[in-house]
Amino acid sequence: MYLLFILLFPLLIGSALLIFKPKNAFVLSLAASIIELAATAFVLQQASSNPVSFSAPWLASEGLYFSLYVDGISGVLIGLCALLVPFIIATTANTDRANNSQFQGLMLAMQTALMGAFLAKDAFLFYFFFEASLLPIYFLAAIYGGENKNAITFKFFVYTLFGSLFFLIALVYVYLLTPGPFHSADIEVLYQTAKGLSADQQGYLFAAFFLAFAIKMPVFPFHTWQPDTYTVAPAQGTMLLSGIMLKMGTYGVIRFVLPMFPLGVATWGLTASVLSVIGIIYGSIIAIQQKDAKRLLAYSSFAHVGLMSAGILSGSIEGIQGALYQMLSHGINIIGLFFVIEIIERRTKSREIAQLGGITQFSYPLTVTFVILSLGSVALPLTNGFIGEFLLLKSVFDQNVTLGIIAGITIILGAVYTLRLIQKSMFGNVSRITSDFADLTFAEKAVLIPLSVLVILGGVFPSTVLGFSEPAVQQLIQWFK
Amino acid sequence: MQSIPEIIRTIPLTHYIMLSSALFCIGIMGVLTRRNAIIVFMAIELMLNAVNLLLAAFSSYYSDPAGQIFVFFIMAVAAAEVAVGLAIIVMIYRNIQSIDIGVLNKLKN
Amino acid sequence: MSLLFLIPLLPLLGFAINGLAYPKLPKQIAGIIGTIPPLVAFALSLQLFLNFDGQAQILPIADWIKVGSLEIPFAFQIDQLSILMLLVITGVGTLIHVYSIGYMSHDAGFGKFFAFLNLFVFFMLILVLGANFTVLFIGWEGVGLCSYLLIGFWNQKNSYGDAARKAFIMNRIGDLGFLVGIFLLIQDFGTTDYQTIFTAIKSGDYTTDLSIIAFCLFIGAMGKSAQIPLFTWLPDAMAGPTPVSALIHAATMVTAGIYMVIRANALFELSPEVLHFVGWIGLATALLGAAIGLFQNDIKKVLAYSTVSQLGYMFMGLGASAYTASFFHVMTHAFFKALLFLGAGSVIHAMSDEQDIRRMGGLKSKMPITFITFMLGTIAIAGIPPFAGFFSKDEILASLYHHDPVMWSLAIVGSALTSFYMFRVFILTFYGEFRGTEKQAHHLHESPITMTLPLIILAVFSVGGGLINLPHFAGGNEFLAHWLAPLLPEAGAAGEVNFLSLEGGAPLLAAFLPAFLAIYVFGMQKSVPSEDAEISGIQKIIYHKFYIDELYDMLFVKPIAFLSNFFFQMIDFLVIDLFVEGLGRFVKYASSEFRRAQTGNVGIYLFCMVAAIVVILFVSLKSTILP
Amino acid sequence: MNSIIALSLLGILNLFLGFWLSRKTIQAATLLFLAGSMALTAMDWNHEMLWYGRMFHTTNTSISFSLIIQLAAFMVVSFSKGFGIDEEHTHPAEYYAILLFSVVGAILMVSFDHLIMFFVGLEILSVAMYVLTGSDKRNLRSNEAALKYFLMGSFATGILLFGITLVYGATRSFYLTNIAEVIATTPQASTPVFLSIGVLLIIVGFLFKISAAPFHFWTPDVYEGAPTIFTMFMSTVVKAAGFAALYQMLTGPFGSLYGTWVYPIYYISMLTLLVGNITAVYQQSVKRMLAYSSISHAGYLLITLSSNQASTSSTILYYSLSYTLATIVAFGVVMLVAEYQTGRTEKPENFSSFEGLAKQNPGLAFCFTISLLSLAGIPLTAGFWGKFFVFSDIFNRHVYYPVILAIIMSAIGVYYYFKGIIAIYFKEGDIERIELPALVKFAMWACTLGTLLLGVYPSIVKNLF
Repeated sequence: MYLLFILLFPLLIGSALLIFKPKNAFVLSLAASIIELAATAFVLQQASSNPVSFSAPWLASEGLYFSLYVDGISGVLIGLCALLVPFIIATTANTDRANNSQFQGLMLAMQTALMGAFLAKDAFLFYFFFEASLLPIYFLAAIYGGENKNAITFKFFVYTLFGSLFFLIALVYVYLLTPGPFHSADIEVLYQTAKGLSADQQGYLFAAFFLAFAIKMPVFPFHTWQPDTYTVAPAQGTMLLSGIMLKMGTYGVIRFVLPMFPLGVATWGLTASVLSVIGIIYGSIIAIQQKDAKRLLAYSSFAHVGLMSAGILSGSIEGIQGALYQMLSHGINIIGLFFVIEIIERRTKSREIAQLGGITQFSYPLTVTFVILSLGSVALPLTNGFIGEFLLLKSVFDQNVTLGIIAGITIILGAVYTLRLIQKSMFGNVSRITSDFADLTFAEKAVLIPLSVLVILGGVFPSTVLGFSEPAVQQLIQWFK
Repeated sequence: MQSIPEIIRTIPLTHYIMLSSALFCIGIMGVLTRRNAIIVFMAIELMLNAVNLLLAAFSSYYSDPAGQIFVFFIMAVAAAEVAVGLAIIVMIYRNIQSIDIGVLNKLKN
Repeated sequence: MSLLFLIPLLPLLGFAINGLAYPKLPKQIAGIIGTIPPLVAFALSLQLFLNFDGQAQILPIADWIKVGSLEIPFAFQIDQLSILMLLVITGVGTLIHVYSIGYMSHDAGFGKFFAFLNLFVFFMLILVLGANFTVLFIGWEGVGLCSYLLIGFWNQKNSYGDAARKAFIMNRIGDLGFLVGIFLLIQDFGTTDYQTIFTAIKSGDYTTDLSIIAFCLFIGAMGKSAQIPLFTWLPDAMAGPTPVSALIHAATMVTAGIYMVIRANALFELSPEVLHFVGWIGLATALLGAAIGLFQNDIKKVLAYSTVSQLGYMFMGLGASAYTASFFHVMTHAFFKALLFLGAGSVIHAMSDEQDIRRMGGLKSKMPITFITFMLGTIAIAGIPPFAGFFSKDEILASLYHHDPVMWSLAIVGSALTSFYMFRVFILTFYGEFRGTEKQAHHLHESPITMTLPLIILAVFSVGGGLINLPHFAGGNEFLAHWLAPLLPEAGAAGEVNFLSLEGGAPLLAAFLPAFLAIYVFGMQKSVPSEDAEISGIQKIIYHKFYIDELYDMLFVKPIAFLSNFFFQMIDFLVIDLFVEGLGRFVKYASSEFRRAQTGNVGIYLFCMVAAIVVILFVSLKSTILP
Repeated sequence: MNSIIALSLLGILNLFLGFWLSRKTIQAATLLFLAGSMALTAMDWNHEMLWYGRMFHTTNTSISFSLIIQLAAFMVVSFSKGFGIDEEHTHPAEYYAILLFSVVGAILMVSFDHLIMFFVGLEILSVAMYVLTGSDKRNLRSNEAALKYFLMGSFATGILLFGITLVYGATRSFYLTNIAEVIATTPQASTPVFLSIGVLLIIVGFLFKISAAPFHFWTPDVYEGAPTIFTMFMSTVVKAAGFAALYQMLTGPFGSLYGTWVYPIYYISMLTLLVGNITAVYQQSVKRMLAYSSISHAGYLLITLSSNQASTSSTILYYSLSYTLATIVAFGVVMLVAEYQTGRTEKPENFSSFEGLAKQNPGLAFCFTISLLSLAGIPLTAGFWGKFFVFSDIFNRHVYYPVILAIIMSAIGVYYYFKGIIAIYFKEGDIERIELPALVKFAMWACTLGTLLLGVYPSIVKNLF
């Protein structure tokens, strides 16, 4: 029942905002998201002892059930989603979007879609939300986006939809193999059924599933929608995309691909991880020379997610645990970083790295938080990024030494582009447009400082999260080991 | 088979089928070749008549009235079609003083 | 013992307070808050040292990473090695904090500076206290971060920022090697705890080739301790304030590599070829550093290169598995190099930020304390007995003599160079007549007590540091050797040194002759190094550090930049995206072709229908109609 | 089944009412009649029985089809404003009457058990459609559409009839049940060749009605030329009826000839998907785009038809319902916007004339968006489940190529449907507020909410069968 609440509550408020268009949309949505966070925390606290679940007939004639559940794995992600959305909403404070009820409503609707995808126990329910989440984000990006938004956001929509359609048919295929007369799309049943498939069947299915998730994450070479979309979308849209939405891809791989198609992974897994690793290096190298700060972050996110998917595909417990932890960390870090860029853009009307400089002389807090978040994203020990990358790199390394070392280059290249960004924006000489840079407002501090604190806490006390997800991951691994 | 009249029985069923098929094809050819709406329409009527003939033949061979009843239905419906069709053609003639179907290609991609 | 956790915690607190209250806190308070923690930490370490019972102890603080079978706890290890490091770090650290109060007094970022210094001390302590390689790695990267922050401390200047990034990235390159080493360790031993691993190694139950692990770890050491090829960051690191150069880039951080190798000596002992490699890398670095140092005119640059070469010596010692000797040198070097840097700092302070020795001269009268202390430091580093440097360096040389004569002889050359350029700097700075501007001239003054006091203390240590491990022939009892013995393999300690033999004599000559030469050339002849423009020939190449930076720029920086643009503009847009867009375009094109069928002519429509009917009938009936 | 009698009488009544009552009242009356007949139809629910000398056969399937048809008619009537260019010269009562009659035809088509009745129903529907298509007398496009539709329609009828005749010749009966058992009992060898010819010809006739490629050519032209309100009617009622009848034919009497008819249907379905979707991409006129979209949807339905599963009937039902709801809204919005834009722009039905609709008419824009999303088959809308059922049906036959094609095609579909969404939301335009009559508003929101409801909770309909 709680699950139903945390699933539908944001949508409820969101649609209320969309319909009645109240004046003080900001307060309402922020309050809603915080209530959501509290409720989620409560659910997680329950789930820490044993999985919480909810089930109701949905399309019983087809064996589809509206079944949700929270175990260690989905728990981490709903936690992430519930944790980030309040921050993302808070970033709109004192902007013209703050009381734009349409904007806020869409964001809350988006939260429901994301929550749904992570909560779903029925594969079609997952698909349902997986797709549905495209709509709010599409409208967010296409209404409030930057120049040339129509073409770019549209490409994003069609591209991701196209990928997920293959996921759909592959899913239908497995679903129809489940014991009749009413088939079932319950994840465990699917695991059971898919195990029985022959190697090359699993190969095809793996390809179809992975394609969808690879486009979502994105993995090289399916990424070309991503930098454009991240750049053109409004800051909050970008945060939703990079902070939470791309995790649906990685989550999908953990939840479906690994346990369903062990043989498929055995045959194609290495290819996929090679692609992912190529993505790491490729993205990092491109990021080094980027002129637009937002685009730079987009490519860095592309690189990070590549490491996640490579780690997951290694199928080891370190890989999956590391990926889960990295999803959390990456979400926190990336929205913080995007917000920093957004703040700079608000004040200077520019994201051109070359035009910035010397900001630290005007805003010490901004510099500090920015540096901390960046350190998190370059995986310095005692920041949250390190835990994830350490485990991920280890898993990739254990799977294949060469891959592991190549993937490890990310810690060098990551430092290169991140430090460049810091240096050119925060340090150096004051430029024309930064010459009257205003210090952080309270609202901005209220977002950045907690995030920075989370970066450190995440690096010092990982065991809370890792311990929470450990049993579920162990169980998951039983499916394909 | 007693009930089938002598005169019909002298001609085997296949002949009827051949004949009406021929008629039907002539109708189709007419539809395809002619450009005058009226003629095309007549060709279509020819097709219908081919059908009628065949039905009549079958029904008398099988001594089953249903076929001939069907014929009446077809005639009635054809009459209705004629009414509507002619109306449409007249309407068009009023508007463009022509009933050449080749002229009518305002609607296209 | 229970107070142990305070040792790293206090600097962390200092960092937190100073960092959070940075712009507001007045300088005096900030200075005190910054200096107390290392001082107290030093006291605690001292107490630790005094009542240490010889038994290594592990103190688990908390669980850290715990996944599946992999467990990496936060744990500290107290043993002879870490205690000595604690003393050096907190001791020298305290002095440098005190010094900084004076040195940075005019700087706007005073509080921030102390915050960073404290943070550095914190990470350095973590590095030496850690009970497993992963915790060591925390400190390892943490000190890298601090050196980045402090090199780029005056962040308005872009060149400083570049130097800082260079340092961090080069360290990162080493760190990747180190990380790989850790992964290999985990693969083989399932843990990164020192004791588990070393006992396993000693008892010989391991599967992989240890030398690979050792090599990977050593790559990390190369980056951290500025060995060839990852040494170019250290000279640039002089962009940071002088105290930083003294603390981080001379006394402590750069010696982390040596610490790590000594810590893992069990591992290295079993991979002799790696040890060999270490030795030669050390030798090459020592010579290169010394050679470049010969012609540098920036007082800090000279010291930087001398640091590089001294580190080289330490690695040479390790290569000869003379761990005690190397560690001995680590300690003495900490003293005299810190002293020299601080002295240089004091000079620079007086010269109002002039660093070029060609603009100095005749300072000995103006700033006597600095002069004397600097002189002592110079003598110490030159390896002139009975100063600290002599004993430590001599031990290394002695062990090299037994290990590999070729190395030994080259090392002698190196130490000769060292002694030459150190005296060159010393003479040019303090003797002769003043070569600076008028303005500098009457601004000249001795530094405040906060700066001179540390100089004096360090000077004392530079002189008497040799006592720590005084060899028997000098009436000592080799305290250090005995102290460290439990951790180290039974190494053939250098026997009695006969000063009349080649082994004993050559080092002395190498120390004295160049010194006299330098005094003659720069003291008597009063010759002054020529301006940059006039430098030519081989000297020019050396002066420009053998153009190694330019080489790296050409080999790595430029290609990557090119690759970046190439990927971005070519691959992304012209290859991948074009394909994606191409699909869309193709559909549009197909559509514009398809729609032609819709001519609007009924006749054609009907014809298509009929044709279709014929096809359908034919296809589906050909089996029945045609036999 | 009494509803056919009721509707016929009411239609005639409608004609007389036209002498006295105003359009609005007649409209209200018509809606009332339709509601009543729906009630009558619903009364037979779960009473499977034969009517009027075994000529009709009502099953739950047929009933729900006729309900869908009447629902569509109901919505169309409530969308109807003036007919043709001007109110006073046109006689609304006639149009409403014709609508009612054609509904009768459609109902005959979905519940016949005797080929004569089928033929009669088909012709009632078609002839009525010819009239309505040409109802905008002074508009050349309407005329042309009417003539094209009429010529090709009656041509198709001829072919259909020939097919029926041949089948009759082979089986000696017009009763589906008898035909079925004759075909089932006689061995393959002794069945005359012309039986399968007949079957194929009948199918061709149907394929024409449901505008499957290559018999689709009339569709875009007629849809575009006809007054939008009747296009709406055609694309919903005629399609639903056509599919219901085709399904009844193929699975009933010709069930045992599966091998004969499956391949044509199978290939034609793919061809239809291809032609419909690809050609739609090019279209500039929304109305024409919707015409092609209706072609492509025929393709999806044919796929499931060719799979011939137990669940096929319910799939077709669900699909027709979702398609009907969405299409009605889409055409309705097109109608309203075009009406508003006539005189303002020279091409009132083009995408360009929809630009900026959302600014002043959020409601309209929302409904339009939902309907387009449903047509595109995006989750949250009924269309998604329609596609889902189609896929699972065909998968059950372990046939994959059409699915792959369908997937790619529905991605393309997203492309052209979103042209509309982009136009109304993200393009600059100046459309003031469009005032909607209460009935229109009601119909529009009813359909939209229906679409959403079916999209979120499909079982309410799917579980009926």
